[in-house]
Amino acid sequence: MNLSILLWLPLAAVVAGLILPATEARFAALLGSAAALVLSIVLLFRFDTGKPGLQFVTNKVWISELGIHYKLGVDGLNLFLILLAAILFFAAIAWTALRDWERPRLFYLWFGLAESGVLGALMAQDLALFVIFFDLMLVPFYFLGGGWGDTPNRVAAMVKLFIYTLVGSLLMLSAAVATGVLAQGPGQPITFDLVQLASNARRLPVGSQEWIFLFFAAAFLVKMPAFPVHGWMPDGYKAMPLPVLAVFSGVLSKVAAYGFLRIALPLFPDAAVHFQELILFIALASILYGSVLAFTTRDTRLILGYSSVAQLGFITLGIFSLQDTGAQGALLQAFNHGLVVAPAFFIVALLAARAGGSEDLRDMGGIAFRAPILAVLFLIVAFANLAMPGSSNFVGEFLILLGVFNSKIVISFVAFTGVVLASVYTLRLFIRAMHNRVGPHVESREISLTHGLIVAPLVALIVGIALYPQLALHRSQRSVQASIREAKALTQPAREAQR
Amino acid sequence: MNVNWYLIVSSLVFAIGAAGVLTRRNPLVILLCLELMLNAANIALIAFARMWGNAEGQIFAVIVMVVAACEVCIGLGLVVAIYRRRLPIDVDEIRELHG
Amino acid sequence: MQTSAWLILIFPLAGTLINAFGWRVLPGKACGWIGTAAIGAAFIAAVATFIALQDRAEDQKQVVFVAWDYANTVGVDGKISILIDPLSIFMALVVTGVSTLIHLYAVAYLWKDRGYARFFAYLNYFVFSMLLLVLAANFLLLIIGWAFVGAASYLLISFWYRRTTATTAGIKAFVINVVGDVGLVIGTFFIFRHSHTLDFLGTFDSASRDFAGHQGALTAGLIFLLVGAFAKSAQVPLHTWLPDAMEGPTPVSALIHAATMVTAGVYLIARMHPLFELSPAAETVGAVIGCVTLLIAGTIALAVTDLKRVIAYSTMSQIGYMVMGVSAGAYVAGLFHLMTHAFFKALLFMAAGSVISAMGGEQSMDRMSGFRRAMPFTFVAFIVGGLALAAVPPFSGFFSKDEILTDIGARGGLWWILVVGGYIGAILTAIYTWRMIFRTFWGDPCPEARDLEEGHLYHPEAPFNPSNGEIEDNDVGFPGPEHMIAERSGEMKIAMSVLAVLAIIGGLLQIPFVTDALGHFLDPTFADSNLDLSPSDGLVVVGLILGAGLSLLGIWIAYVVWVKRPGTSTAVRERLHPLYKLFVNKWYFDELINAIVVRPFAWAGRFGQQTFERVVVNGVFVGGTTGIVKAGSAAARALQNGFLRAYAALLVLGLVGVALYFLLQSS
Amino acid sequence: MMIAAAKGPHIDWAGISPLIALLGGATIVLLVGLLRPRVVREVLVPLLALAAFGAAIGCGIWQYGEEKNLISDALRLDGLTTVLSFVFCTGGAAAVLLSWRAVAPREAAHGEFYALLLTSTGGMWVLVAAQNLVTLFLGLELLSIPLYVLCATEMRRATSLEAGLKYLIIGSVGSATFLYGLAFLYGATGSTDFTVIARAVDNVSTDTLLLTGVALSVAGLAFKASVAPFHQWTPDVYEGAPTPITAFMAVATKAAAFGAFLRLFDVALLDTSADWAPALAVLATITIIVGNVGALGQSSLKRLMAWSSVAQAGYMLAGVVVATQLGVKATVFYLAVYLMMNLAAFAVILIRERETGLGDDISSVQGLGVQRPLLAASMTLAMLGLAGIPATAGFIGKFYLIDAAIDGNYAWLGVVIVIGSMVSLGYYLRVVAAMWMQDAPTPGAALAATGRPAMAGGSAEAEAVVTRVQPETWAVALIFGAATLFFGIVPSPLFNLAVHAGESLSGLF
Repeated sequence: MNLSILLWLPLAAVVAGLILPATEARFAALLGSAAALVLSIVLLFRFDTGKPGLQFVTNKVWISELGIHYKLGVDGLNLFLILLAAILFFAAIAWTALRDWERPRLFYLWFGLAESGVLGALMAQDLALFVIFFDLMLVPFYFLGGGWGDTPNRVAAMVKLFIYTLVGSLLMLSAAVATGVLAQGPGQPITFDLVQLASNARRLPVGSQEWIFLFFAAAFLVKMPAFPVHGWMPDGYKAMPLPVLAVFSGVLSKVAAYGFLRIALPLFPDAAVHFQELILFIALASILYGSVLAFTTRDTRLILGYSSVAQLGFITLGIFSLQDTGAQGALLQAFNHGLVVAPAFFIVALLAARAGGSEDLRDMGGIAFRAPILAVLFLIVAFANLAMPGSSNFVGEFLILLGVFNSKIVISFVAFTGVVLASVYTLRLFIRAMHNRVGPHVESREISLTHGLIVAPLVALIVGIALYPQLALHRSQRSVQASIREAKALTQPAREAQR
Repeated sequence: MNVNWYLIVSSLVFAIGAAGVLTRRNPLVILLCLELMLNAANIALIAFARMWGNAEGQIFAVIVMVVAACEVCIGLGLVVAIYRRRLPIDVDEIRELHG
Repeated sequence: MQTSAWLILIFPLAGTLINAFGWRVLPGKACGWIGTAAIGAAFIAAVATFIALQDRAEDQKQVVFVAWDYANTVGVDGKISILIDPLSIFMALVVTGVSTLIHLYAVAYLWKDRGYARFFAYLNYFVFSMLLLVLAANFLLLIIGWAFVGAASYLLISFWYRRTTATTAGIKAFVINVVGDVGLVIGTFFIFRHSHTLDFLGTFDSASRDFAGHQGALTAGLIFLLVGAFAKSAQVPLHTWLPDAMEGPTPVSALIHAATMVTAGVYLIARMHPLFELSPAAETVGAVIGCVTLLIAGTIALAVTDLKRVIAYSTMSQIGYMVMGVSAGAYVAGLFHLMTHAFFKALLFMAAGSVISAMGGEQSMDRMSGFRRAMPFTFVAFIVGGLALAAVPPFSGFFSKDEILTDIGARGGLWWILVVGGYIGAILTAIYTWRMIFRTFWGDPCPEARDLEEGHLYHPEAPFNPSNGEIEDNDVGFPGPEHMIAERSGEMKIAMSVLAVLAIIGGLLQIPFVTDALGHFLDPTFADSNLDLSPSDGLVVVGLILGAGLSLLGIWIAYVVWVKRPGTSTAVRERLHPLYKLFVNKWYFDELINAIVVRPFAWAGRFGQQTFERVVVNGVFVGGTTGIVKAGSAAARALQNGFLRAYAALLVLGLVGVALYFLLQSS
Repeated sequence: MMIAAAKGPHIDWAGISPLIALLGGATIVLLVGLLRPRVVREVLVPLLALAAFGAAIGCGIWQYGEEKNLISDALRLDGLTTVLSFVFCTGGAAAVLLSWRAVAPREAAHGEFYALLLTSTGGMWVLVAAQNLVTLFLGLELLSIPLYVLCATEMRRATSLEAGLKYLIIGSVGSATFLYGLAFLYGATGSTDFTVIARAVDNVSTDTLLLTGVALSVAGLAFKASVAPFHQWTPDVYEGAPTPITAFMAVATKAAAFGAFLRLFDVALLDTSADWAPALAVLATITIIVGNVGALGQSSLKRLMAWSSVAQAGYMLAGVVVATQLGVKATVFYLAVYLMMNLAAFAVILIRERETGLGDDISSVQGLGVQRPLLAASMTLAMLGLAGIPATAGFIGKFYLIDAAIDGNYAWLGVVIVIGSMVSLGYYLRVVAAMWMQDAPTPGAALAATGRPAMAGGSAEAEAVVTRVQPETWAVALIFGAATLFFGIVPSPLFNLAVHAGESLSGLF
């Protein structure tokens, strides 16, 4: 099947939606994202697990002078992330479609562009193309947050978010160009095709490999966000409309994690090994800091925000354990976390609606009694978020920590405290919102059918993947091993020495 | 013959012109100083032409004179226009555009 | 056999789902009966599996059934697979059996509570999780079941979630259990690192080879496993959640916090015995902690006055016996005590629940007295339970506890210290048990008791939270006028009488020199055990006599102190005040944990929130850079002052700069 | 023999046809402008000017691919000349369209106005075509002098005059320096012809005279290209000049200046690149930093664009620094892209100047997204393009420049470029935010809020606020906005031009 269709469908739909009357624009967006979802599910079934390397490759020369190819492809690394993106965007658009927005055509135009951008970043198999989509996907969120955001200082917040995250991305741009130029063999034309780069990258002198790697790492860590470069997160999260935030937090951070697996490790293995400890420490700090702040703050959004800082910390930890298990778990966890955090944000939206618009924990409480269904949905999401064994998140965390345990045992011990803290702040959120005495301005209502129809399927997905994570693991295994092979090979002798 | 003396002279003239531009506040005087700078270049050109014994420098010098004339005309025109707008004829007074 | 084995798991799950989805439509007590039926069915399935297992040859008695691949990738072999062997079946039988009765009890006890359906959904879910735990055939599934029971216990502890006390207790229990899970996971990692398989049998078979050179790793792994076991089984220092867990409805206390979940740790150690036997260090740790726990818990139980908490601490102490036993290698004895304890402790809790509902939710023994005539049935139940717990022959508790101690004694050497501790614990047990009984049932009746004698059941006009006395903010919580007591409800009566019978005759399975049914049945599981603890006949006899004597002595002391000479207790309390403080404040464990764990994290959180975010994350990183840029902007625009001559000057300066550079090049 | 000497050089009329078109056009326009009827002056004259630009472009297309020396090697017609002539002729044509309703031509009679525009463009042609010091200087002056006048054409507005005067004086200092530098070059090499100079320099490459000459000529050209620290005239002149002229200066002058840069340094002084490349690199860095920080917090859009043009000059200088064909290509490519983005932006600024009474203050575009979505869209594209956001031509251009920089072993310069873009987001996004995320101000309040009276575009006292649609301005805005997007997705046509220009400098590799 042709990936270009899946890639551009959402955008095409919303562009077509521009000619619709303003009130109908939402349906164009819905249609587009629904179609994308269907296609990605088809993709999942048409995917051939046995086959190594990329599948459904589209490869055209885009800018020959710069050696940039329009190359898309799917393998175990991005298969499920594509699915995740399609699911979350459909859910988020459906959610937004339930209420009216001012300037709806524009609103959904940005939404569609965002989906295409994210899908592009996930599918791109050309370094330059990846960079382009990686930067591009941020633009719509700037407009969505700034134009339709919640807080009065939203514009400032979004500018901060945009510049802060683009600082990383632009550094990555220069690093990407450098990769292409320096890996260019004598006499042969410049290329950014990831497959060829992976073979040429050996030409990179270790010195330049290191600064290039650091620039890429900066881009990814900022986008995640990781401690201490999460400065944009609190304001940005508060500013964005919740459904937008759901996809932003659910998908974009995963693209960053994916970038490590797709680009940083295969292309710059030496640097990756050289900076392994550094990144591991950053990840560790993110876990602890995120968790600790998540159980101190009272803003429900920020609880989820900091918890994702911690979760992304785990993912990074897994990737840079440079172990099959760790990376495998990280990839699974990326999928899981996306699947969990989106409904969590939807639920926060519902809670706020019931707590008189306030998103402060102190104004909530006691909703469960009159809203048992909402409570159950929330409970499942909460348990998944704290990675309770039996959830797919646990499998992810288990593999991640196993990987770290085998490569850097001490770090894994510290990381385990993050597991405990996760249970603390997640349950705190659940209890303070659902249980205890009824808050002052809370009026408990059951979740409405329409909202239920959006959240319930997501929760069902969480349960489903919890029952059979093998579905994802089985398909990603081969690609993950391939992506970290180089780096892992470099670490092996070191550990043999330790033994 | 040694060209250095000519160069010294020309550079002196150039410096004087530049100094004038920096110190004087009346646009007319500044224009005159600009003339000095251009003519300093002319001296250099002629000198080099002599040194190399070819005509290119001299041609260059002639053309420069023409150009210099044009510049000064424009300058004067502007000064007149400013004067007609009852604006001060003092480059330090004319600074609405800044920042 | 495969079907019946899976059915053990499927029935409770089905019960959960039916109750969960049918909560709105199911009429009356339907939820309760469905829940009970589900567990009953599971019990029958377990029995069927048991029979099927009995038909197999001795060496065929460890069977693994695989359902599907769970996480089978990059060298990790996570499968959904269950292990059927005597041990797991034994556990399954105990769990399902006791659970059925407790469900039956709850059908009446929780009647008219607002969360009736929810309660039974949770309760079935718990049983499912517990069965998952005991049937799991690999570490991954074990951990899952382990965490599921933790979650279920959290849900049931904070079942009356309008009570802040309940939710706090719930989160406390959950978090400590997560600590246990983490311990379990790390332990698994240590073991997996060398065994390269998550499967139990696979690990055990190759254990001696895998860990040949890695004694340290094995010990470390086992100690982490023990952390898991301690957290679940409320052993020191991870026990603090259990007393608070009494916030849950009484059937919950009976089922989860007495009969089943808390014994998971014992099961785990028994299950891992092939590994423990390779690491004496780990064995010792387990045994010592068990002994310490049984003593500490016993002392606290002497001091506290909350009826359910007394039983809770006694549970801790009894599990201490079991842990000590299985760690020391007395597997059969430990499991035997696990079973008998399940019977009589569940019985005690039910009886206590009956009393509490007679008190209208009040749990403090200070307010209770003289229920002897008011509640004859409950009284009898209590007596039976009490005798069994105090290990008075020929009640079940007597034989099981005795067997543990004599078996350990059989190992000789320093193990004797533990045996002594065990016997001291035995006296304490007898004393606090009967203190409880005397204070509740003897003496002249309290108002509630008198009400009951006059034939009507006391209940407070407004439902309130007994632990802090605050009035419920709505009708969630202890049911109002409709609440039940054993005297009046068939279901409760049946459940309790069955358990009472079991508590009396349960010991018959293992009577020294007479029967060894349990030991023989469990033999296939422990066949590979290298240490055979067969105490000499003399030792056994001495042990029996000593045990009986001590327990009777304890009861007599209790009688003297709380019935014959009232006031002695206060006198003693005055005499040994510091000791009393220590006991009544539960050896200050809560304060300790609070100081060394909770506070630092909370402080770090506040620091991050209030200082670090502002100063570093936003200050240095964001503010700093923007500050520099802004300064530059200010400078650039200051230069742009509009003075023509200044521009010219800068131009010339730049000119000079460039010229200088080039001239330096040239020279 | 005397006869032979007197015999004029052979003149390739086809070769210089674009120049003839421009200068001839200037003459015609000047004469036609003398006619009385209003329609002639206000319609015919601009049309003729357009025609002249069109003719120049046409001749360029006709001569496309030719590579030859003209008028005894004084000028060279090659890819660089042709392609850049397209750029500034397009700029000129756009300027004509933007001036259609402007005040400037009405105050300085139409004929003169457009004639000057054409003459200046002719000067640019000479400048980029020049391969002789004399013609180089001549071109520079022919470019500058009409611009001095054009800046001051709104004679009733003080700031316009001020801009003219400042530009004249600083500019003259610049050209005097430049001339002095040229004189030294001549002195060091003994010839004014680039090819001869090129041959001469390689054995005298550390000669003081030569290097002084290089230094001075660097300064002169840097001044025209508004490279820091020779940039200071830019903000003032851009703000003071009539907006159409500002647009013209921004795109055309820069193109011409960089054309001269490339020609002088990559042909004549190529062998001394080891000497001047580091210096230019440092200048580029300074320029990028100064330009970007200077633009932050500007409330006048034209001023903001001026500072940004300084920064952009820094980016483009990177292409000169590396002294490779790739560098030339990248620079030319960026110049073309830069043309589109700036014209789109200035067109929108101009429209708002006329529609709102707010002049070029940033508040004039507030709420544009609601009122004029299309205009806002093309302004947004321009801003994002200048910031180098993907899917705009600006991104490709920046990518190309970084590519060239790293390829020429100036990786750090590439990093400086991206750091500059980070800072630049600070002000470009401000404009975007104003358009889409803020509500249109009530005129009175806005006037009060923004200190200076509405003057930048049409002098307010002379002219009431124009509210009727301005098709030609809209056309400029939308066409170039669309082009920014289009060439961001299909850049190949521009690449062909750039490659054609780059390969014409055969000395490079």
